[in-house]
Amino acid sequence: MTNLTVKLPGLNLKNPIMPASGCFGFGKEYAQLYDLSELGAIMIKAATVEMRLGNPTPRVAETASGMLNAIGLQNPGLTKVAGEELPWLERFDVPIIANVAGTTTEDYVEVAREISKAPNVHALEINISCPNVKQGGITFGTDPLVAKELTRAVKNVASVPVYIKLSPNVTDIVSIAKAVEEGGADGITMINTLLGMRLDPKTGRPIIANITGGLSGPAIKPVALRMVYEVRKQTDLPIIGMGGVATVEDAIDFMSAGANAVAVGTANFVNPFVCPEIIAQLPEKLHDLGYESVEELVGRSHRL
Amino acid sequence: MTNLTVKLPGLNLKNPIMPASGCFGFGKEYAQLYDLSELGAIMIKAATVEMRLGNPTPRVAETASGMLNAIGLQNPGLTKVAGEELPWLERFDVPIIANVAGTTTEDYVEVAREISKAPNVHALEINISCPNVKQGGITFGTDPLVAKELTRAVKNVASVPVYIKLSPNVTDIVSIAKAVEEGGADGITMINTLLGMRLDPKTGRPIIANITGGLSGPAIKPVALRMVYEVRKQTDLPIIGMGGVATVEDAIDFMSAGANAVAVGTANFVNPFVCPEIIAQLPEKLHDLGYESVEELVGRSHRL
Amino acid sequence: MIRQERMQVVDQKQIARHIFELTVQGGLTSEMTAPGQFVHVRVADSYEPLLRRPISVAAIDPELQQFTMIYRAEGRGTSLLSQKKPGDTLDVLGPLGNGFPVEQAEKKAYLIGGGIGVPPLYELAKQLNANGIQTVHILGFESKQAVFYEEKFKELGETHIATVDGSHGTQGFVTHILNELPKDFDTYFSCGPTPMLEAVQWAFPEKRGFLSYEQRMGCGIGACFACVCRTTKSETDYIKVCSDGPVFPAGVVIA
Amino acid sequence: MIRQERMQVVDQKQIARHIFELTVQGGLTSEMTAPGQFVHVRVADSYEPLLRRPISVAAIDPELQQFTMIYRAEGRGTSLLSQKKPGDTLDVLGPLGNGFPVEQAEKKAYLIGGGIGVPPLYELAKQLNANGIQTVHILGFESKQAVFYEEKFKELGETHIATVDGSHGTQGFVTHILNELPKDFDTYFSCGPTPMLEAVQWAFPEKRGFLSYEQRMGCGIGACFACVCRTTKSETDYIKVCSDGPVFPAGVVIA
Ligand SMILES: Cc1cc2nc3c(=O)[nH]c(=O)nc-3n(C[C@H](O)[C@H](O)[C@H](O)COP(=O)(O)OP(=O)(O)OC[C@H]3O[C@@H](n4cnc5c(N)ncnc54)[C@H](O)[C@@H]3O)c2cc1C
Ligand SMILES: Cc1cc2nc3c(=O)[nH]c(=O)nc-3n(C[C@H](O)[C@H](O)[C@H](O)COP(=O)(O)OP(=O)(O)OC[C@H]3O[C@@H](n4cnc5c(N)ncnc54)[C@H](O)[C@@H]3O)c2cc1C
Ligand SMILES: Cc1cc2nc3c(=O)[nH]c(=O)nc-3n(C[C@H](O)[C@H](O)[C@H](O)COP(=O)(O)O)c2cc1C
Ligand SMILES: Cc1cc2nc3c(=O)[nH]c(=O)nc-3n(C[C@H](O)[C@H](O)[C@H](O)COP(=O)(O)O)c2cc1C
Ligand code: FES
Ligand code: FES
Repeated sequence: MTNLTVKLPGLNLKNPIMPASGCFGFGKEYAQLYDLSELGAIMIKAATVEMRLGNPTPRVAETASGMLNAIGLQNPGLTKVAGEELPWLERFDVPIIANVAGTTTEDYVEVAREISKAPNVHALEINISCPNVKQGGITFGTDPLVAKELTRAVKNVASVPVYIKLSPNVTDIVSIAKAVEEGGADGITMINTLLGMRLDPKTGRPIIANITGGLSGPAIKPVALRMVYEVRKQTDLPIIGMGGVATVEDAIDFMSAGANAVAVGTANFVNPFVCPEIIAQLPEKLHDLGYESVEELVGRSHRL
Repeated sequence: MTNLTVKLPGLNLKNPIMPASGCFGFGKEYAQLYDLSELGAIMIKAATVEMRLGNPTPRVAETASGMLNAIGLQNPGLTKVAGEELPWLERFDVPIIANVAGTTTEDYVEVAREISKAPNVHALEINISCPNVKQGGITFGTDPLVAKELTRAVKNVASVPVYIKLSPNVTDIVSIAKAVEEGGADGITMINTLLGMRLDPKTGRPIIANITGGLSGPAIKPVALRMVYEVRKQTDLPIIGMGGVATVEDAIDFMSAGANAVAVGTANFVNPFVCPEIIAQLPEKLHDLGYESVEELVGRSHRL
Repeated sequence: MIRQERMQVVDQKQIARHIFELTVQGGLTSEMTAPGQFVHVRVADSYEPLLRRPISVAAIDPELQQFTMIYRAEGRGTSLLSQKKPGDTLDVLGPLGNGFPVEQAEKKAYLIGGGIGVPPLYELAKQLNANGIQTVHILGFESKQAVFYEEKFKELGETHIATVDGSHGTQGFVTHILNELPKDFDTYFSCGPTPMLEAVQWAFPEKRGFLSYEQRMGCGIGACFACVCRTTKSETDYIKVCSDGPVFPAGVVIA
Repeated sequence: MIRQERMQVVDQKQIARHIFELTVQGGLTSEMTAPGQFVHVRVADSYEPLLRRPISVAAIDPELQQFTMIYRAEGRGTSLLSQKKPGDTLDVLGPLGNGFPVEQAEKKAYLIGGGIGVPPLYELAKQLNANGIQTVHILGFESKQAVFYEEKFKELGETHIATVDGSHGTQGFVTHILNELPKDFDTYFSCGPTPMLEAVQWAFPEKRGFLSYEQRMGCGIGACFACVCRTTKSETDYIKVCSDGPVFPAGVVIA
């Protein structure tokens, strides 16, 4: 029997596949389609202290093998997420990774402290890489020192392990990874979206109301994979890899490059059953490649 | 009559479309297919002081709507480029933009000084952004100070205008653009490739022998467009835009975002006639959009 | 229940300029509960184009387990869709959203559509008529060549056509026709471009109305927050067109 | 001259496990000058897959202006190619590269092929036979199910088959057969996996030989430097498989 389980700080995963934050809401919609207990974990939509309405529409645009989004962290706010969304998710046997966002360090600290108290939140994902908000977000993710300080501040208050979500829009992602490691991070999730833009062909106007948006989907997979590979070479922190995963082969690629688990974002929109499908295909795929467990596979590209 | 001409430092272009460096060799191959005099300009393959053999193969790999390459600046060396390739190109009525690469500042200076003497070289494109060589290349393109110094050094010796080719693998491309402007650059070309990776699904081994390669093609267009838009906002330097251009609509997009001219790279491999086709379609397209000249169109996204 | 199904293409034909009528067959049809629902269609087994396209259900045949879409093939995705032939399959996710509340009409209803907002009104008209409601159809198009389903609507009730260029029917917008018509209906239903919906709302502030909205979509099922609109109600600060809509009572959505 | 043409698909059929035979028609055919040339095929009008696929010309019919490709459908691009049907069109760039020098053979030639290296040898065998050259074919495959064109080669001359698993012909590699055969030929031509080409070169150092190489390609016409190999000749430091080859005299390429 192929062993799909993965043990990471705070997370005893049945399998290494989980939906990525912002691409799965708080689970309710996909729960109409399949049993969420099948998932390794769920990364829920970013929560901020106060409710946010996010950016004006249009918020999405299609690009070649990818899409842009500028949702702008729309969410019902900490109180409602902790008081309604998380309790609703308790009916499923699945660990929740709560995505935390904010404008100031204090915001992050407050959300991290409160949300990590929820019984089904097993880890936090600190979103220092959202390209779609004017303040906070990505600014924390591009300077190693700032990233380290934020990590430390969040670690001080969080009652569950803390994963930092890295931005790909940097010259040297390894330096950010090392910085958050020094700041005490328990793990890394990567990558968030690449900053991009699309124009209306007739008017020349940006399609996304926010002008720029975050690029996700298969188009960015080569960049994401390279970054996971580079970061794995330089740190032993657990990595949850993502960026363009749409098939079981993609998931295998990320684990080969060094990711301990894999998140699926945009592909949920194309195929809402993509996560359970990948999970179902993993055992045979691993077997064909000659592995008996996910953990054996992880990092194989580095052992050649 | 729609006016396609574009006047840039050193370059009186018949039209704004040119093949991008490294995707057109030194023109000989495409000259079998059409008259190179139709082109706005030609950006030839990078030249270095000495002949270079480049990286081992495989050097290319396909990705979703894109490709990776790690050619490694293979070229016959300055003497041969200046002595054979450039004279051969003189038979065409087309300005040449010579792509200059190196490992040290001295290398760049030597190639720039010598190659700019060729009568058909009307401008230099200084490649401080090649991700596929261990030394030089991208290292010059990621630090604003280093980029500025290199620009100054090259400007001192070049007898034609100098365009600096920017790397997208940076946190803040505007700061690099501003730095090379301070260094005296006459223009900017952007973007070079994004660093990426693909694995062999069976072995987990990177397909590209060099492990990582540069991502190009339609997949990167949203990132390229965003960067051109951002740089245009912050500098008045002429910009030759590129990254995923494959259709006349793509070329229009780059000019809308602020590029004064447009280079076509990877698309030449898919459709070897792409450059003359775009040139032929431009007049009608401009007319349909209500413009009588390319120069009217440039930067329209900023004027909305 | 929402299903994802590889449905069989039964028929595809062009019925007006750039306008195609596509009928598919499969079990997903039996999940459809109301006119005005839509499906999310994957036009190619490629990552390019990547996203599904939202298309309204224009007619349902429960017995044959078939339904029909009518769409404008203009962009990359819909152009590819227009190349599907009988025998091909189509990856359909649906039915999605909440449709028009047929039961809200009492005696007489106005169905006001513009362009590619017309298709869902056809199934609506059929169901209203089946319920004994008298329907009047006011349909706007760009020009004569863009007009479709005129005869089909006429079979169901009084039908007025407006074209922007005056090449067919009344010249102008549907509002020009509405101004001339009696206000003797109890309910109106409308689907079309947002400015048209706004104008219709303004025209009949005192009537019960239901409007179907459009927004660019990601997931189509309510998970990604791509398709939101602000609302006039303080208790719901925004709605999602895909899962809360696309049909809303008049006066709720700030578009 | 190299042309880019939307050619008509005349026929496509599966002829062995994963192996397809595809015949297309169009004026480009008349540009073909030698067996061993290849074409660069765009498998879809999409950016995904993006790049063209290099496929050898397996047979040319100058009168009908048709040529045939034989290829293994395994990856994404070739799988899509295998779905093309008569009536579809195919975007072909070619002919590319320099083929086998038919005129170099004097009396008797050995044609040594492995797997998807076998196809170009078929047109070569036809042309050699037309020139009165006796051809012996030594062809290697994975297994019985992967064997194709055995009869067709037999019609042209002595034909030996090797399969790795021994399910058909001799068990093992083509070199096992070569060891048993007389060395009474003047010229050999070979196409197949690089290790096979190496082994063949080693086996006949004293013979005139021509080998067709494979490399991953970008442009296919010599402009991008993707497909280079080092050489044993000091005056040419590297060659491009696409435009200098794919066929080279034995002893030149360091693969
Ligand atoms: C609930 C709903 C029902 C619809 N019903 C119909 C219908 O019955 N018939 C019909 O012809 N059209 C309908 N539309 C509009 C239709 O979805 C778009 O015309 C279509 O998505 C455009 O795709 P494309 O490939 O032609 O354009 P592209 O330019 O290739 O599209 C690029 C991206 O933008 C999105 N997009 C572009 N225009 C629109 C638009 N107007 N609305 C939403 N997304 C858009 C596409 O879905 C895609 O993600 C409906 C839209 C919605 C939201
Ligand atoms: C000169 C030449 C002639 C050839 N002739 C034939 C032939 O007649 N019949 C045949 O079946 N095959 C032939 N091949 C090999 C054929 O090109 C590959 O099998 C094919 O490109 C694989 O594409 P895919 O879509 O199946 O794989 P994918 O994995 O989707 O390919 C991804 C990318 O890698 C490239 N690639 C993958 N494998 C190879 C390979 N072995 N060689 C070159 N590029 C590769 C593809 O072209 C594509 O760019 C030839 C190759 C060359 C260089
Ligand atoms: C519509 C959308 C909304 C997203 N929202 C969030 C978010 O709230 N928090 C976050 O950390 N990442 C967010 N992301 C980024 C994804 O979690 C993921 O990092 C990225 O999309 C790359 O993965 P993919 O290519 O599989 O989509 C969002 C992505 C999309 C497409
Ligand atoms: C095969 C290949 C070789 C390249 N070689 C060079 C080079 O020598 N010098 C350079 O400045 N850029 C080089 N580039 C980058 C292109 O000029 C261009 O900046 C990039 O590919 C983005 O444009 P595209 O998406 O249109 O290809 C190369 C790109 C490719 C694909
Ligand atoms: S499209 Fe995703 S929430 Fe409506
Ligand atoms: S494939 Fe471009 S040089 Fe050979």
